[in-house]
Amino acid sequence: MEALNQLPLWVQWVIAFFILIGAVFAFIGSLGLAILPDFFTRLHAPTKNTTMGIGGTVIAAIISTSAQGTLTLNELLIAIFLFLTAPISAHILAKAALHTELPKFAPTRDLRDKEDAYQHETDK
Amino acid sequence: METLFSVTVGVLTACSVFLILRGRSFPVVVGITMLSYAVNLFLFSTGRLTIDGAPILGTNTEYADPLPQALVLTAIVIGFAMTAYSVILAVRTRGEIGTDEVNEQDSGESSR
Amino acid sequence: MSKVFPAPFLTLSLFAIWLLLFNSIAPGVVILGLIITTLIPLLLRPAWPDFKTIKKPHLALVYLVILIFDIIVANFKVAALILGRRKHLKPALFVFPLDMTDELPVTILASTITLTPGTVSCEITRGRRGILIHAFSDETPEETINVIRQRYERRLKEIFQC
Amino acid sequence: MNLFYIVFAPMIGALIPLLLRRTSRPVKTIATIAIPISCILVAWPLAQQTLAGDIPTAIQQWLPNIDFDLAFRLDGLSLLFVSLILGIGVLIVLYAHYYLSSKDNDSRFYACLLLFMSSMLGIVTADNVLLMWAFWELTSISSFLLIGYWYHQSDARRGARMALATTGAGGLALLAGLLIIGHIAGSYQLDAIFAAKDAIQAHSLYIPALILVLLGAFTKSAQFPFQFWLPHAMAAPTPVSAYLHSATMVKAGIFLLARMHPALAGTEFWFITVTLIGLITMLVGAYFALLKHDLKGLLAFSTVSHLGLICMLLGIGSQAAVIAALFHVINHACFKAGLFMTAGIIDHEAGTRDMRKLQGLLKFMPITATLAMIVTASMAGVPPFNGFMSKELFLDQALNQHLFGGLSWFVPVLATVGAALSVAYSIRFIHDVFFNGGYKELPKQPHDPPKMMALPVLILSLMCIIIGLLPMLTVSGILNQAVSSVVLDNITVKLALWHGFNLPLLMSAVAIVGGIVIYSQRDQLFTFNRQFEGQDAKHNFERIVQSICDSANKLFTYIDTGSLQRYMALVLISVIVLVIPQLFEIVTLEGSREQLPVDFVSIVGASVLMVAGFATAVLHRHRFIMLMMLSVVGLVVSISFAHFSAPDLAMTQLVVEVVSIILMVLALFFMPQKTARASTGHRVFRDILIASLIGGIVATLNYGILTSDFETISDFFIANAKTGGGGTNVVNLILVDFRGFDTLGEITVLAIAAAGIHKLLNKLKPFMPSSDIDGRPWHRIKHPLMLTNVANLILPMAMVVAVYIFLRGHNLPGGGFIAGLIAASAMILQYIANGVDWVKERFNVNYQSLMSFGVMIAALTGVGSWFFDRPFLTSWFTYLKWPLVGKFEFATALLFDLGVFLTVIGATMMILSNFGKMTTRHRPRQEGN
Amino acid sequence: MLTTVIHIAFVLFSLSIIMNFWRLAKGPHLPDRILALDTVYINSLALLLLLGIYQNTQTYFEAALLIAMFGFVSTIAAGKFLLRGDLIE
Amino acid sequence: MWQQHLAILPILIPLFTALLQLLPWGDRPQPKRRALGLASSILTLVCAALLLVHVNQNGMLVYALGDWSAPFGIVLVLDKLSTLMILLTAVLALPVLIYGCYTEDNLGSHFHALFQFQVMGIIGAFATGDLFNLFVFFEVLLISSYGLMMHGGGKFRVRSTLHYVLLNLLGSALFLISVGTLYATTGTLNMADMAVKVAQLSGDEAALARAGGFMLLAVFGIKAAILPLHFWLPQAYSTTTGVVAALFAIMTKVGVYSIIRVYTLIFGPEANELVWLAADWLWILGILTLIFGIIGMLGTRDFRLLVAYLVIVSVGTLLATYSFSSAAGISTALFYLIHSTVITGALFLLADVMAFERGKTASRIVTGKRMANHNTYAVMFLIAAIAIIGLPPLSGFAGKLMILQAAPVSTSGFWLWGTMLLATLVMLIMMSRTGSKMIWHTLQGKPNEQSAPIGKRVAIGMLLSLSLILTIFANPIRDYTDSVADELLDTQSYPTTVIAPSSGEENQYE
Repeated sequence: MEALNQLPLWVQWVIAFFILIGAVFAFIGSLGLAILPDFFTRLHAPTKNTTMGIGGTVIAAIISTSAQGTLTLNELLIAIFLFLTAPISAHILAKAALHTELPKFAPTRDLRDKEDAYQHETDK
Repeated sequence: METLFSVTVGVLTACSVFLILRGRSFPVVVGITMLSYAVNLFLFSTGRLTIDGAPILGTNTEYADPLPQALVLTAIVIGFAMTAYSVILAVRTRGEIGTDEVNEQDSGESSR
Repeated sequence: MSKVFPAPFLTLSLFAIWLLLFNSIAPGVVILGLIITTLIPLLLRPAWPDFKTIKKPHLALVYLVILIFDIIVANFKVAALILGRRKHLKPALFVFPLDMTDELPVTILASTITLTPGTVSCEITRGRRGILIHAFSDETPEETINVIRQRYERRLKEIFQC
Repeated sequence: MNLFYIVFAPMIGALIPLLLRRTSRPVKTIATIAIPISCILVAWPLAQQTLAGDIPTAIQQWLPNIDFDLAFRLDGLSLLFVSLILGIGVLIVLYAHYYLSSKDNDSRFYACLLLFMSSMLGIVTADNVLLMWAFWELTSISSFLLIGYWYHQSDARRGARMALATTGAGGLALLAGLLIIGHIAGSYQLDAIFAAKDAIQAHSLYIPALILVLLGAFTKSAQFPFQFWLPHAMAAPTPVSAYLHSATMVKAGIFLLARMHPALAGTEFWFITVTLIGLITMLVGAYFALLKHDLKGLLAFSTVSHLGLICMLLGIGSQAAVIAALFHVINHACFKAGLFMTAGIIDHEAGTRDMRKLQGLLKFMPITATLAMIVTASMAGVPPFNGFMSKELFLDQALNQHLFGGLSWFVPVLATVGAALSVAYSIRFIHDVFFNGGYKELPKQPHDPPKMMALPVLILSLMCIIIGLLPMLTVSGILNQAVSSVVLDNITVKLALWHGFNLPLLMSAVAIVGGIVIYSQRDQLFTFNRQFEGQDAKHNFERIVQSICDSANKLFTYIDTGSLQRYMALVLISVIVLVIPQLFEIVTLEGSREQLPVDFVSIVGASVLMVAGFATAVLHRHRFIMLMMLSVVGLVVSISFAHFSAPDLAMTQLVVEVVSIILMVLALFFMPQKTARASTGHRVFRDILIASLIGGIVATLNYGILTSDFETISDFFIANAKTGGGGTNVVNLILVDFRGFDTLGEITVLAIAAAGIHKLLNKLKPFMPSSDIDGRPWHRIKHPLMLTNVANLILPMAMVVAVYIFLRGHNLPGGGFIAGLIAASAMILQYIANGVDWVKERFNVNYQSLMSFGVMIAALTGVGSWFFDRPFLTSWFTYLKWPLVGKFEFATALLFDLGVFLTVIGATMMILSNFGKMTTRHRPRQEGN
Repeated sequence: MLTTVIHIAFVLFSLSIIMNFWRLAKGPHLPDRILALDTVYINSLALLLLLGIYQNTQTYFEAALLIAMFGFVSTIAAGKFLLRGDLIE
Repeated sequence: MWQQHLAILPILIPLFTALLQLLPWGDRPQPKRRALGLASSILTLVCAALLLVHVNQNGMLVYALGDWSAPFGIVLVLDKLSTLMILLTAVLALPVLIYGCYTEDNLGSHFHALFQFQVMGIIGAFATGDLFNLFVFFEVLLISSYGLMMHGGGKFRVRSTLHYVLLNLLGSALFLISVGTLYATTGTLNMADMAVKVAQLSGDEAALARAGGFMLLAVFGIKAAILPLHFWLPQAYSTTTGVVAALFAIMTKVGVYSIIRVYTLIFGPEANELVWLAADWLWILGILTLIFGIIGMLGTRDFRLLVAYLVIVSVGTLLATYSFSSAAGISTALFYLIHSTVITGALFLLADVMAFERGKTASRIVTGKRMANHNTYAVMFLIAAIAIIGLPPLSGFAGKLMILQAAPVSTSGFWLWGTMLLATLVMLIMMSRTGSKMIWHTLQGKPNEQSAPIGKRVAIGMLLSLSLILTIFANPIRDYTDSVADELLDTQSYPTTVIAPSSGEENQYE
C-alpha cells in the first residue's frame, strides 16, 4: 500500500477512478441480478456489467503496477479470457433457460416464428 | 481474524459432518469433499495466518509458513483422488444396486 | 510454411499471450516462446478445425475497437435499465436471420451480440441460419436486427471474406 | 535322547501309515505296531534305570525365552504310564486290525492313533509343565480326530466336538493354573515346582491356581460335573474307546493329579475338593453305568466311576492312598481295555451293543464269554483278580481317613455303596449278555471272533490274573518308583492278595452281596430313571452352543446393523470421547500470539463460506443446488488461501474444485436428483449434536493453535530454498525437493485412483435417466456450436498457460501439478464441448500409459541421484549460460515436476474420459445446429 | 485517498457477492442459481485483483487468471447438465 | 552406499512394477503381467530380507530422501521394527500373489498394478519416519485397497466397498486434523523430532498436543479395527475376494504398527506430560475388541466372516498386550502379530478356495458337497485351525504362551488371561464346528467337479508352512522381537540417531 501512496497524485486519481468504475459497475450488475424480474433480464445484468467491472479493475491494476516502473500488461489476459468466455456462459444459460421453459417477465414479447420455437428431443 | 477463521472452520466441519451422517451416498460424498475443504483450511492454518507474506523469496520480508502450504497441496491432490474415487463408486453402487442408499434397505435406520 | 505454422494467426496470438504472461521480452522468453507457440499448434493441429481465417486483419482491429466502445455503452445502458423503473423494461425474444453460416464468424457474432447493448444471444437456430436473441430494452426488434446487421455482421463478412 | 525317541517316534511315525496308504492292511498294521514296539525296546534300558531309582532325563532347548524346553523325564510315575500307554497301545493296534471294516480308512486311523499315543507319552514324560500342557492339548486334538473318525455319523461329529470343547476348555484352565504356579515357582521345570511347594501353597494365588489345575484334570478325567462328554466319546470305533478309556486320555487327568501332587496336595482345600468330587463321581458314574443299556455306555460310566475312585484316593493323599490309586490305575487299564475289546467283539460279531437285545450269547461265543467274565470279575473286585486288591486298598483308605472330622464315617459307607453298584453293573454286563435266557434274533449270527482278535483280550485277562496272584513280582517294582515320585520319598510297596479278615474284607463282601441285590432289583431303577430320559448331554451341549451362537448372532444384528451412518457416528463419537477431556484441561485457550485485525471483506467471505456450508448441509436433498453451494465453498476457500498468502494453494484449490464439480455433475446424471426425507427427527437431532460437537472440537483446536506461537522447522526451508534447491517459490521447492517423496506418493495416489476408477467403470451399467427432473426430455443438441468453437480456441491458449505455469513453478506460484490440471481442464472442456468421439478421433493418447510414464519419470529422476552417490530424489541444479538466451537455471526438480505434470494430465483425463464415455454409445446423435 | 477508494471498492464487491449469493440461495430456478454462481466467480476474481492492487503484489495474478479461464467451465458444466443431463458424451 | 539404497528398494520395486503393469502389454498381457509381478515380489522379498539382515547387523538405517536430513526432509527410518514389518509384508505378499496368479487376476482389470501399489503403500507406511509421509502412504495403501476390494465386482462387494471407502475417507480427514494439531504444537513432522519436542511441551500446549494425539488414536483405530471403529472390517473382509482379504491381513497390522510406533516413540515413556498417552485406552479397548471378536465369532455363520472376526480377535489381543508398555509385552505382541498375519492370510485364501470348490454353498458353514480336493483342504484346515486357535504344536500356541507370560500378574493381567483363554475356547468350538460342518459333514454323492488350480493350494501351503517355521524358530524370532522391543523402548537414542545428520555434510552441489 505504501508503494501506491508514493505515486504521483494524478496517477492515484486515475487508479482510483478505474477502481471505482469497476466496483460500481460490478455492484450494479449484481444488483441487477438480484432485483430484476425474470431470468432473461437477469442474464443481461452480469454478462454486461461484470465485463466493465472487471475491465475497470484490470486497467487499474495495470496502471498501478506499470506506474511503479515496469510496464505490466499481463492483467490484460484476464480481461481477454473473460471476454472470450463470458458470452458462452450466458449463451449456454440462456439455452438452458429456454429449454426448461422458465417463466418470462410478463411484458416480454415473444416474436419467435413457429419454426424457431424450441423443440425437445423426441427420439427417446 | 483468528476467531473468525476458527469459527468458520468449525462451522464448515460441522456442516460436513452432518452431511456425512446422511443415509445416501451422494450427500455423504459431498460431505466428505466439504470436510476435506475444512480440513485443508485447518491444516493450512497450523502455520498460523499471515497476510501479504507469500513464501516466495524476494517478494516480502515476512513469509508465511510454507510447510503447511505444501502439506495442504498434497492433501488437496489426495483429496481429489479420493473424491473422484468415491463419486464414481457411488455411481457404480447406484448402477449395481439401483438405489443410492448407503445401507441395505431392510437394515433399520435408513428406511425408517 | 503451412506445415510449420498450420494456423499463423493462432501462433501469433499464442505468442502474444506468452509474452503477456511473462510480461517480458527478454531473449530467453522470446526464444522459448517461439519454440512453444510453434509446437503447441503442431501438437494440437488435429483439434484445430478448419476455421475460416482472417483475411483482412486491419478490419478486425476496427471491429475490436467498435466492440470495446459498444461494450462500454452497453454497460451504461444496462446500468440505467437496472437502476431505472421496471416499466421501462420491455424485453423481447426474436430471431436474427443470419447471412453467413461459417462457424467462427457466427460464433463471434453471437458473442458480440451478447456483449453489446441490450441483447443476449440465446440460441443458434434454423440450422445455423438465425440467432435467437433476447433483447432487454424497448427498441423494436427490427431496429436491433438492423443495427446488428450493419454494425457487426457486415464487418465480419468482410473480415472473413464470406 | 532315547526319551525323545519314545515321545516323537509315534508322532513322526504317524506319517508312515499315511505314506503306506496304497498298501494292504497287514503291511500297515505291522508298520504301525512296529513303532510302539520299538519304543518299548528303547524304553527298556531306561526303565531299568528308573527301577533302580534313577530318573533318566533328556532336554533340548526350544523356547528358553518362555522357559519352554523339550525336557523329558522318566521317573516312576512316568514309567508306569508309559508302560500302560505303549503296552495297551500295541494291543489296540492289533485289535483294530481286525476290528476295522474294509471300507474304513485305516491309514488315517493308525495315523491318528499314533499321534494320540505320542501326545499321551508326551504328557507323562514331560519334565516341564508347559510342555506337558502342550501335549495335553495335543491329546485333545488327536482324540477329537479319533472320536470323529466315522465323521459321516452325526453322533461321532458331535461327540468329538463335545469332547474337544470340554477337554479343550479344561486345558485352557490348566494352562492358566500352570502359568500361575510357574510364576510363583519362578520356573516351569517340575523339580523347581516341587521344591517351591511351600511358596506355592502359601501364595495368595494358590487357591485359584489349584482350582484351575483341578478344572483341567477333572474335565479330562470326566469327573463330576464334567462327566457328560465321556459317554458320547463312545461314538468312536471301539479300539479308540478302549484306548481312550483305559490307559490314556481320561488317565491324563489322574496323571496330572498325581504329577502335581507333590506341589499342590496336602492342603485342606485339595483334600476336600478332590476327595469329594471323586466320591461323587464314583457314585454318579456307577449309578448311570447300571442304567445304561448300551454296552459301551455301561463301560463308559463305569470308567467315570473308577476314575472317581482313583481321584478320591489321590485326594486323601496319604502314602497308602497313593499306592492304592496308582495300583488301581494299572488294574483299571487292564480290565477296562479288555472289557471294551470284548464289547467291541460282541458288537462286531453280534451287530448290536444293546443289552436289551443281547442275551444268551454264551453258547455262541464261549471264548469271549470266558475272557469277559475274567475281566468283569476284576472290575467288580472279586478275588483273586487284581481289581480286588486295589479295591481292598481303597476301602481301607476310605476307612482310615479322618479328614472330615466327625463326618468321616460317610466316606467308607458311600465307598461301599459305590463298590456295590460296581458289582451290580458288572453282573449286568455278564448276565444280560451271556446268560439271561435263550438266544434272540440279532442282526448278525454271533460267533467267536478270529483268534488273533481275541488275543489282546486274552493277554489282558491273563494280566488281571497274574497281577492279582503275584503282585509283588509283577507290579511292585514299578509301583515303588511311581509312588516314590508322587510322594517324593523312597518307599517300598507291600502288596498281597490276602490281608486277613478285616473291615475292608467285610465291606467287600457287603458290596458283593449288595451288588447282587441291586442287580436283581434293577427294573425298579430303570423305571425310576425313565422319567429323566431325554436328558441327553450331547443334545444339551449342542443346544447350549447353538443358543449361545444364536444369541450372539441376534446381538450382532442389533449392534451391527450394516448401517454406515452408525459406523460413522461411532467413529465421530469416539473422537469426541477421546478428545473432549483433553480440551477440558486447557486453562486458557487463547495464546499470546498477536492477532490479525478483522476486515469487512473477511467477514463477508467467512459469512458466505459459513452460509454456503450450511446451505450445502441443509439442501442435501436437492442435489444440484447442493453442488452449487459446494462450489461456492470451494471458491471462497481458495480465495482465502490467496488472501492468507498461499497463491499456490489458491490456484490448486480452484482448478481442483472445477474438476471435482464437473465430476460430481457427471455423477449426478446417474443419481436421483432429489430424494425424500429419510431421517426421523431424533436422528437429525443426534446428527446435529454430533456435528456441532465435532465442529466445536475442530474450532477449539484451531483457535488454540492460531493464537499460540510455536517454533517450526520451516525457517530452514526458507533459508535453504535458494541455496539448496535453487528456486524462490518455497512451497514448490518443498513439494519437489525437500519433501519430494510426499509428492511422489501423491501422484502415485492419483495414478492408483485413476486405475481404480477405470476398474470401477469397467463393468458398470449405469442407470441413465431419459428425462430431467421435471420429466422433460433432454435437449436435442449435444454440442452447441458456440461452445465448440470457443473451447477449440481456448485449448491452445490453455496449453500455453499450462506451460507457463509449469515453467515458473520453481520460482513463482505454479508448478507441475497446477499446470497439469490446467491442461487437463482444457482437455475436459474439449470433451464437454465436442464429445468423446471427436476427441478420440483427434488425440489417440493412451492416458493410462501417459500417467504411468509420468510417475516413472518422477521416480526415475529420483533414482538418477544414485549415480551421483546420493540418496533417492536428491535434486541437482545449475545455471547455464547460452548465447542469446542468457543465463537460465536447469534443475532436476523440473524433470520431477514434468513427471507430476504428465501424471496429473494422464490420471485426470483417464478418470474423466472413461467416466464420460460410458454413456456415449447409448445416446442418440446430434441433429443440426 | 487511494486507500479509501480501495476500501470502498472492497465493500462494493463484497456487497455484490452477498447479493449474488442471495440470488444463488433464492433461485427460484436452476439457471438463476447457475448465473449467480458464475457472477460470484467473476466478482471473486475482481476481489483478487483488488487485493493485488491493495497489497501491491503480483501473486494473485495467476489465481485470477485461472478463475477467468476456468470459472466458466463450471457454469458450462451446470448448463449442459440442465440441457443434456450428461456432460461428456 | 548401495547398501544404503537398500532402504528404499522395497518401496521402489513395487512402485516400478506397478507402473509397468499399467502399460499395455500387447494382446495377451496376462502371462507377462504375472511373470513381472512374481519376479518383483520375489525381488522385494529378497530386498526385505537383506535389509533385515543389514539392520540387524549395523543398527538402524536412516535414509534421508533428497539428501535432506531429518527433521527437515523426509527420512526413511528402518529400525528393527520397520524391517520386520516390511519383511512380513513381503513374505505374505508372495504366496498371495501366487494364489492370485491362478485365474484370480482375470476377474477384473488392473489387479497386478493395484496389488503392487498396495504392497508399496504398506511397506512405505512401515518405512517412513515422517508423520505426514505416513499419511501419504496410508492413502496409497488405502486407495489401492479400495480398488482391490472391488476386484471381481458384485452387489455385496460394491456396498461394503462403499462403506469401507467412506469410513476411511473420514479417517483420512481426521488424520490430517491430528497431524495439523501436532505440527502446530511441535513445529515438526518428523516423528523422532516430534518425540523430542513433545517432551518439552507443558500446560495448555501439552493439552492441545494430547488432543491431537488422541484423535490420531481414533484414526489408527479405524485402520487397526479397534472396538467401536472396527465395523467396516467383517463386512469388507468377508465380501471381497480371498486374495485381497489375505493381503488385507496385513492392513490392520499397519494400524497396529502405527499405534505401536507413535504411542511408543512420540507419546511413549519420555513424553513427560503425555507419557504413555494411549495405554489406558488401548488396554480397555483392546480387551473390549477381544470380547467383541469372541461374540462375533459365535454369531457368525460364514467361514469368511469367522476369519474376519479372528482378525479382530488378534487385533484386540495385540493391542491389549501392547498396552502393558513393557518390553516383554511389545515383544510378544510382535511375535503374535507375525503369526496372526500369516495364518489369517492363509485362512482367507483357504476359505476362498474352499468356497470355490464347494460351489453353491460357498463359504457358509453348512453341509455341502464334497470338494474335489477334499482331503487336502481338510488337512490344511486342520493345520490352520490349530495354528490360529493357538493349540500346540504350531506357532499360535507359542505366541499365546508368550503373551500370557508377558501379562503382569495383576488385575489387568488376569483380564487378559481370561479373555484370551475364553477367546481360545470359542475359537476352538467355532473352528471345530466349522470344520465338522464343512469338511466332515458332507452330502452323499459325487464330489463337486470344480477343482481349483494346484497353484492355489501351493500358495496356501506356503503360508501354512510359515507357521511351522515360526514354531521351529520361535526362539530366535522371539529373540529378535525382544531386541525390537528394546530398541523401540529406547526412545532416547532413537531421535539422536535419526536427527543427527547421517550424511554429515550439507547439500553441496553448486
